[in-house]
Amino acid sequence: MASFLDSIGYNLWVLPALLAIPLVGAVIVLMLPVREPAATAAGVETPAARQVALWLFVLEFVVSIGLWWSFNPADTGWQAPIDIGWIPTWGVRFTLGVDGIALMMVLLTTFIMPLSVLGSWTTIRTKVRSYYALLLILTTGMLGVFLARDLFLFYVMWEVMLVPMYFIIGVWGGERRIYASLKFFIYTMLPSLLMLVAIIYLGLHMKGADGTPDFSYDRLLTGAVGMPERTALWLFAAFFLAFAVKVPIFPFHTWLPDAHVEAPTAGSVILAGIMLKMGTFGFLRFALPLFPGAAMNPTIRMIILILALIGIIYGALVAMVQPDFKKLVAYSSVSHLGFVMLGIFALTLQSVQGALMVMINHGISTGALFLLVGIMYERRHSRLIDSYGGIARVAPMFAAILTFVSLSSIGLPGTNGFVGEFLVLIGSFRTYPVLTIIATTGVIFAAVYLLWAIQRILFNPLDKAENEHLTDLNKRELAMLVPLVAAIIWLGVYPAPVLRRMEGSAQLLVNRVERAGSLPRVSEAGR
Amino acid sequence: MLLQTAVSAASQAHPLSGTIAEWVWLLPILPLAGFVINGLLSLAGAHFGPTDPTAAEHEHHSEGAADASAISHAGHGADGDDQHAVKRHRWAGVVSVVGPGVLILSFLLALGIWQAMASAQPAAPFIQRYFSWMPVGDLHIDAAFQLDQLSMLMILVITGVGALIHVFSVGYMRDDPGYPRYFSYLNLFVFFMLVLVLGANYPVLFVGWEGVGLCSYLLIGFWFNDKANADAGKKAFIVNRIGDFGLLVAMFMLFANIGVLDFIGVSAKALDLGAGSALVTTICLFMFLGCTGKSAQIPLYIWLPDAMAGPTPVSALIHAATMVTAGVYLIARSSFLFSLSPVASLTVAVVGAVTAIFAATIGLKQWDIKKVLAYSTISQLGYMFVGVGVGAYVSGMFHLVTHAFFKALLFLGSGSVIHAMHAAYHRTHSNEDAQDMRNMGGLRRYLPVTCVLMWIATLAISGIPPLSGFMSKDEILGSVFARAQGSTLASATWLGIPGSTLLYIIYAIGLAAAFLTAVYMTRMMLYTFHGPARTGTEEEEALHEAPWIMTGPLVVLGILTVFGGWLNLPEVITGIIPLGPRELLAHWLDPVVGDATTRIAAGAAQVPASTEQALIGAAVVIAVAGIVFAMTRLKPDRLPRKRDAVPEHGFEGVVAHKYYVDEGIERTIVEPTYAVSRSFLWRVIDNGLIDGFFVNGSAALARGLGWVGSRLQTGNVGIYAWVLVVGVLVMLGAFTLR
Amino acid sequence: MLAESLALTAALFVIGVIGVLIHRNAIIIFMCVELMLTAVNLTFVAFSRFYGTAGQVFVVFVMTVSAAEAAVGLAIIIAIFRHRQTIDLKDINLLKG
Amino acid sequence: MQFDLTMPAQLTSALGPDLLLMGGAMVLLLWSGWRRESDEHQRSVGILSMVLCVLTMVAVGYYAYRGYTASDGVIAVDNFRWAADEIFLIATLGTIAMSLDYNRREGITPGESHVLLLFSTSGMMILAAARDLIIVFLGIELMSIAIYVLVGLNRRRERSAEGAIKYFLLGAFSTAFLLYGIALVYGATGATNFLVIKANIVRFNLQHSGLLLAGIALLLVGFGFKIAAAPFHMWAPDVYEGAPTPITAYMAAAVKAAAFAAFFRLWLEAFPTLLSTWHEAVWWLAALTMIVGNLVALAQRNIKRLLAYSSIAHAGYILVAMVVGTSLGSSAFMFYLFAYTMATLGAFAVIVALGRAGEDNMEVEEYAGLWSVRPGLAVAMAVFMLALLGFPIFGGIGFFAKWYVLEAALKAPFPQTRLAVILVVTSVVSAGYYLYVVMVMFMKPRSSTAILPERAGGWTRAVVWGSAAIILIFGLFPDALVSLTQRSTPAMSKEVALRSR
Repeated sequence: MASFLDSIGYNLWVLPALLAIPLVGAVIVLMLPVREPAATAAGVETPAARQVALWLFVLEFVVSIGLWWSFNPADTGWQAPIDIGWIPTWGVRFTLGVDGIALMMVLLTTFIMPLSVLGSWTTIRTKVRSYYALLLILTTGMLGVFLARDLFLFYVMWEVMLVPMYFIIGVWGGERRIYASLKFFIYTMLPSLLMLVAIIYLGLHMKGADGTPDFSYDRLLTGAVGMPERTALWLFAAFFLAFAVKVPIFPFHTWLPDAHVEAPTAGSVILAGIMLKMGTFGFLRFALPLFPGAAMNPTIRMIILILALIGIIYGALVAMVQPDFKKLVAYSSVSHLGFVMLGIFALTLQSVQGALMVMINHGISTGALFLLVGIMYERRHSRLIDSYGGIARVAPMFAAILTFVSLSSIGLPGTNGFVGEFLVLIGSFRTYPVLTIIATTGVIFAAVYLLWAIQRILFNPLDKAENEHLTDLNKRELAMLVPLVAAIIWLGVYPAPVLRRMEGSAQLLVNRVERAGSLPRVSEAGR
Repeated sequence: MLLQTAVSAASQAHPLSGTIAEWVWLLPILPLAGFVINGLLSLAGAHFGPTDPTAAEHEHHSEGAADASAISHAGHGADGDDQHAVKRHRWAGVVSVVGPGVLILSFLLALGIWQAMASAQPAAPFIQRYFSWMPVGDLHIDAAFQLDQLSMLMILVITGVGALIHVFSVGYMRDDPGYPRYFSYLNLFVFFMLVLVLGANYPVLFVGWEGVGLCSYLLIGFWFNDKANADAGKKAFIVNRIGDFGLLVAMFMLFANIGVLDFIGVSAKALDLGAGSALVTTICLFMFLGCTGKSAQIPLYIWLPDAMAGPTPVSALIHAATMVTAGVYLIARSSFLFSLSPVASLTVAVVGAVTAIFAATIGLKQWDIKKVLAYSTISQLGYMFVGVGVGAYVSGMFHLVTHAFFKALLFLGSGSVIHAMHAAYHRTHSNEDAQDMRNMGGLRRYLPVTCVLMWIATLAISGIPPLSGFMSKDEILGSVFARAQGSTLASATWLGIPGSTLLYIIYAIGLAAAFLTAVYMTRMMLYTFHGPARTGTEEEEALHEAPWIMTGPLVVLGILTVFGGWLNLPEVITGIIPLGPRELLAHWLDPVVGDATTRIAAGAAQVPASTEQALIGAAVVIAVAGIVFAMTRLKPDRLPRKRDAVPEHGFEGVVAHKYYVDEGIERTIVEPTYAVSRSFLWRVIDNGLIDGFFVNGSAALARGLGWVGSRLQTGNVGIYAWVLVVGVLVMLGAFTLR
Repeated sequence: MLAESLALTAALFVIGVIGVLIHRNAIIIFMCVELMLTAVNLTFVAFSRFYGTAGQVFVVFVMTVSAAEAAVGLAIIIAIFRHRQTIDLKDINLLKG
Repeated sequence: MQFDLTMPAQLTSALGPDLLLMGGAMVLLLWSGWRRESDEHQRSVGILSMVLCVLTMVAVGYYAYRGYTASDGVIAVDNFRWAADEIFLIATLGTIAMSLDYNRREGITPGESHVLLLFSTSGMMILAAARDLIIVFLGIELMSIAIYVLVGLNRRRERSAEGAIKYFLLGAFSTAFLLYGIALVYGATGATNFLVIKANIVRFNLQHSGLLLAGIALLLVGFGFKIAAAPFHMWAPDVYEGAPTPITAYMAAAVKAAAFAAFFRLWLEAFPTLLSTWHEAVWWLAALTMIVGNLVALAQRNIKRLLAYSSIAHAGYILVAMVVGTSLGSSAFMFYLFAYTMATLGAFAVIVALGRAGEDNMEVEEYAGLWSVRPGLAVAMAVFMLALLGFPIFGGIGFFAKWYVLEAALKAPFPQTRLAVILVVTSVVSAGYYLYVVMVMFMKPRSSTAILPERAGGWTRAVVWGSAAIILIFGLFPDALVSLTQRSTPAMSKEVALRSR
């Protein structure tokens, strides 16, 4: 496989191609001739748009999957790098590259996207072309964030994601979509702009001899370490806020339930599956390596860890009492991402690798949960848990998959969820044993809220007449869920290939942050 | 890396390599395949055509009988409805072959492997490494199986008893619409149970550990359309999760301190933790928390009685014979750790003893036949923990095995009773409780085989020689007494109490519990099979013995119950009566737990044979006394039927309500947690403070300020000019007055 | 001498400002603005005693421009009068908020 | 070539493009005065005016291309001037193009309206060139008097007249302050030429002269009024709302730009040595303007008023570039001006396109569901809103403009971090109303009674799509523009950067 990829020069074009395919695709989708909903069999406006979009996303996935083989785990540097000038007068370059961390995030993205198209298949009936075009553009933005090696480019991509999602929530969302979309936009924009100030500050700090700022990640990596502690602290704070909102870390999470609940199914899937990972990815890629001194400052580290811990338990407890299943899943994200934050800031190889696994797993499991909620909603137009009950009897396949996915979300061993949480916890225990023990109680709460919810949905008496004739999953729905189920099993049983690919980058990160983070603390070395 | 090569090198030189033991991986794969096939059949059957198209119309579900309905399904298993003319599942034939078939194959394979092992007599475990599961830096977790004498014993119990129960289920679940689903869960359970006992490291064990919990959850809630059943399943899972939390933390501590998690590695490095150190004690206690969850010990026993909501064969397999004994297995497996910590070991023994007597008292006042057996199981598990707690790992395991026999027999027997009762009530459309002993009575006339076999099991569990229960229970009590005489435990102190004193107390508790066991078991038998029939005359006609496919396994289990004791005949008995070779099991398990047992028993004086004989005599006397006590004091013929019964008062009422433990937990933990989460965390903190005050508050503030600003814009030029002049003055002031 | 003239012009200017602030009639306000411009012109003249002709040139420009301004201004005032039949600024407040 | 400004012929040459525009405008005025008023007439004058604008742009481009310079004198010959001129001319072109359609709809027939725009623009060009307070005054008045008339152009609308009188009275009032400020500066330094003023301040050590400082304060008031900086902004929303929409666009884009250009040059060329004196005042002016503009805009429901407050807010952002007083600030200023002008023009062109006779359909809510009926305009408007919001890619150049200003603020010898933070925080507030417009267009259903706006005229659409294209294309490849603006700084500002602490 690797030699075949070499022979087609895969590494030379793959990354720009990944960014370009969706953009070109968006144009294609927009140019499709409109067909009125009434004129189509499915009652969907311009049904060709969804087909084209699906195949484009499949193409995108096929193109990206080559990275799995072409990626060399032993090489901790950038792979498949691209470096083109963009705005030379500002010292901005269009530089891309993957490392082990980005690799998995990219594959997660390209994996989730076609499924989210399937998830929107029949629910999106109006403005279909625009919808899929926005999904495609969003993909470019998300991949751009993962691939960017230039802080300017990163920031641009970071913001680019916001607009399509704003429209997806606002136009195709639920009842309170307008409130939710605006909240989502402004909530994330404020800290992002503060991060922008920090990025400019950093770039100027690194300016070359001719005064041109330099936003190259690699240069900043070495250059940012030597900056005064106070400055680094402020810059870290700006980055922290931007990422913390995206993650979201308690108490910056309140946009999330609204956005998730109001978004159409695909929107929730992408939000939870991919966009939340932007925050934690940001910590791994930028906040920690650029400001190790600030991030590893014992007080700050402890504050963040405690926030993560609060997130784990608070998210679970609040999820437990939600009457709305989608909101429950949304709050469960707060809990899961708390594990990621714990893993990242505990900063051992195991915990960081675990955090990465949780990121992937959460994308898959929570993505699947949102798809399942979408399926429920499509049939009954209700997300309230109390509207259901006993439907396992009429929809056994749905029940089987929902149960299975919930179990993976709970972290049942043998599913992906366990691998991630186990690694996070076992790694974090090395540095923060007490906190880890408290965090471990999170696995109990996860079982409580999810099992209670699925009991009230799937089990108990089938006592609502509306539910007696619910139809089970159809072929399209199976087609979008089965890959997720397969991924859940695969990552749960044999995650080693994934872990191996990420290990180099994770190790590099840990070493870098530990080394650099220990520099300002020389005085404390005696203890 | 080093470790991996070492392991693979070891496995190559292992005496079992090249034998049938190489096929050990097939043991769990067979049931897994069964699970996949049955599961797909279950979904396929459901998807491509309802089993009973009229099901929805046929409901005449009685809301008032919510309690009874849990039971009313058990017999004919109508998936939540009291429906008639249930056709068998369209794939039932295939499932009946695949479901028990894979188990029988597994059992045969297990026998083959046992044969190989018995002849090879390996001193070291046989390890098969399949792939690297979670390799992260210095953390190496392999997907690997470890075959040694301990896991072999468990495999035989699991596949053997498991196969019998599968066969029994074919009859018991015959008409259930969820037939394939039932067998898929049951197969999956066996898969996970085998993973549990075969895992070569703690994480793989944990896979099985939580996996069996999952299956238990699924099977307890098998008739999920009843809220009580679904609740019970959920409760079991969550309570088990609390225990799993402990096991997880134990693993974290092991890895953080010695950097390995596989059994060989840990046992090699266990001494690095420091014998008797606080660290090793903490690890053991966390691990024991896991065991209390899985094996239903105080404080996490509360799920097991509720778990009786599942089909009765499930109770036999999972909640009596195999899964609940996993905690005992874990401690035996981790004997290299527990033997280092006398405090932890004593804790295990104390918790076991207290659980044994506590559950036995509750068992005295239960009316539901399965609940009696459930508390009996908890109580017997307590005995096993006493055994492994005092470092008598072999005795603990021995009791595990014999208990698997007689308790499975009891449960299946009760299944046979319920089956008959239910068929009877079904015929008369009665909503009476088919599991309540007050509705039974005199059943020996209709179920003679079941009655006899259950009496055998009752005598066994009560400790009547020479039945298996007598042998194993007596060994445990004997070991406690021996350890009290002198051992590392006896010389340790536990919460300020000298170890030997404590052990004598435990011994006394054990005897008392044995007495109670005899009482409540005899009570159960009397009320069920003897005295007048309280079923009702119409129903009596329908009462009949179960088909051979159900009685067959009962007979096999009966034989095992009688002769199970031969596995490990104590010297004190063989010394008197030459029944057969002595202490087979002890020799068998010696490579695994021998060192640990020796470590704990260090300094123990040989108990004189006369003392031992006296002890045995005392135990037998107590058992007989219990039976006699029950026989004389209980009056089956005066017992009112359930619907005529008056609730118990005073202490009896407290016991009948299981000391109100469930209610207490509900009030003090569950409800406050929900209340705080809902009204404080969600409403106040999330919606009120963070979202309301900070987020929307700041938005409202901005809008409010904007509104004020736009009000100032009155449209009157005069005002604009004034503002401008004020601006001028400020500006002038700023520039000139500095 | 300079100080006195500056004081005088400043006073004139302030009178103009106050006039603008307290009156509501558009014409009167405009006249007050003219008064301010005159004050400025005087200032220029006063300074140009010291610095030469530049100030006086300025005065010429200011006068020209204010004449043009007056022409436009009066036309605008007439236009508003046609609509409202008043030039009281208090009443001219359709545009606000 | 270097013009010697002491020689009248060369001074005339140095004013070449300005004179071309003025002369052409006069010819057009005469021509249009000779003809009967009619819509066709109005259109032909408009088209000729546009041709004249293009010619002037070419001339400006030629001057810039040749790299002419000049000796110190009353006017400057530098790239700053040329760049500013081009921005004014683009804005004028766009305004005239919109007016062609707007005037037809509103029944405004005099062709002189276009000519007045040209006069106003020539005033702006003079402002951009001015290096003498007298020229500044002349430029401002030339520009303003024409605007007073243009605001009241729609004689039939009462609001138009009201806007005109408010603008006129307050404008005259503020001019008096400006003029008094000029007088005081003249009195303190004895000069009206920027460079001489600067030299004299140093020579006579006037840093603490009360007269001079008072003069600067009053100048600040005068310019603050023209650029609509808080608290001198109160006229702006009323006048913007009252004025005919194309004129509003013109005021928001060109007038503001011209005032800024003169402001910038005066401050950087005449008072750089007083940076520490005026810095704080301008700082507060910038902060207050950003805060007031953005907050009050949140309360607006009329699209023109909303954009008026938005333009106030943008004046605040531009002031940030000014506060830092460096050449980077100057090029950021120019870049921002360009981006802002394009977005504003485009937004107002959409408003013109969607308007109905009698300045109707100006409530944001009336745009509800616009996406369903006029998807192109809705998308274009979204682009302009996001550009004004400063959003990358979708808002194209708007993001780079903000980036540039932030970079200038942070790169200053005295990094303006706090101001940068105020800028971004108020930007977030601005999302509240820009997205409100977007939300109404895209997310609210079209009311069943809503009247479908008629198809916009070709000229207006050209402005819409031209602005959108420029915003988006430069939004992807801003480098050419960046390097252009980097060269477009006032000649003296490099020195300023060095001196400012």
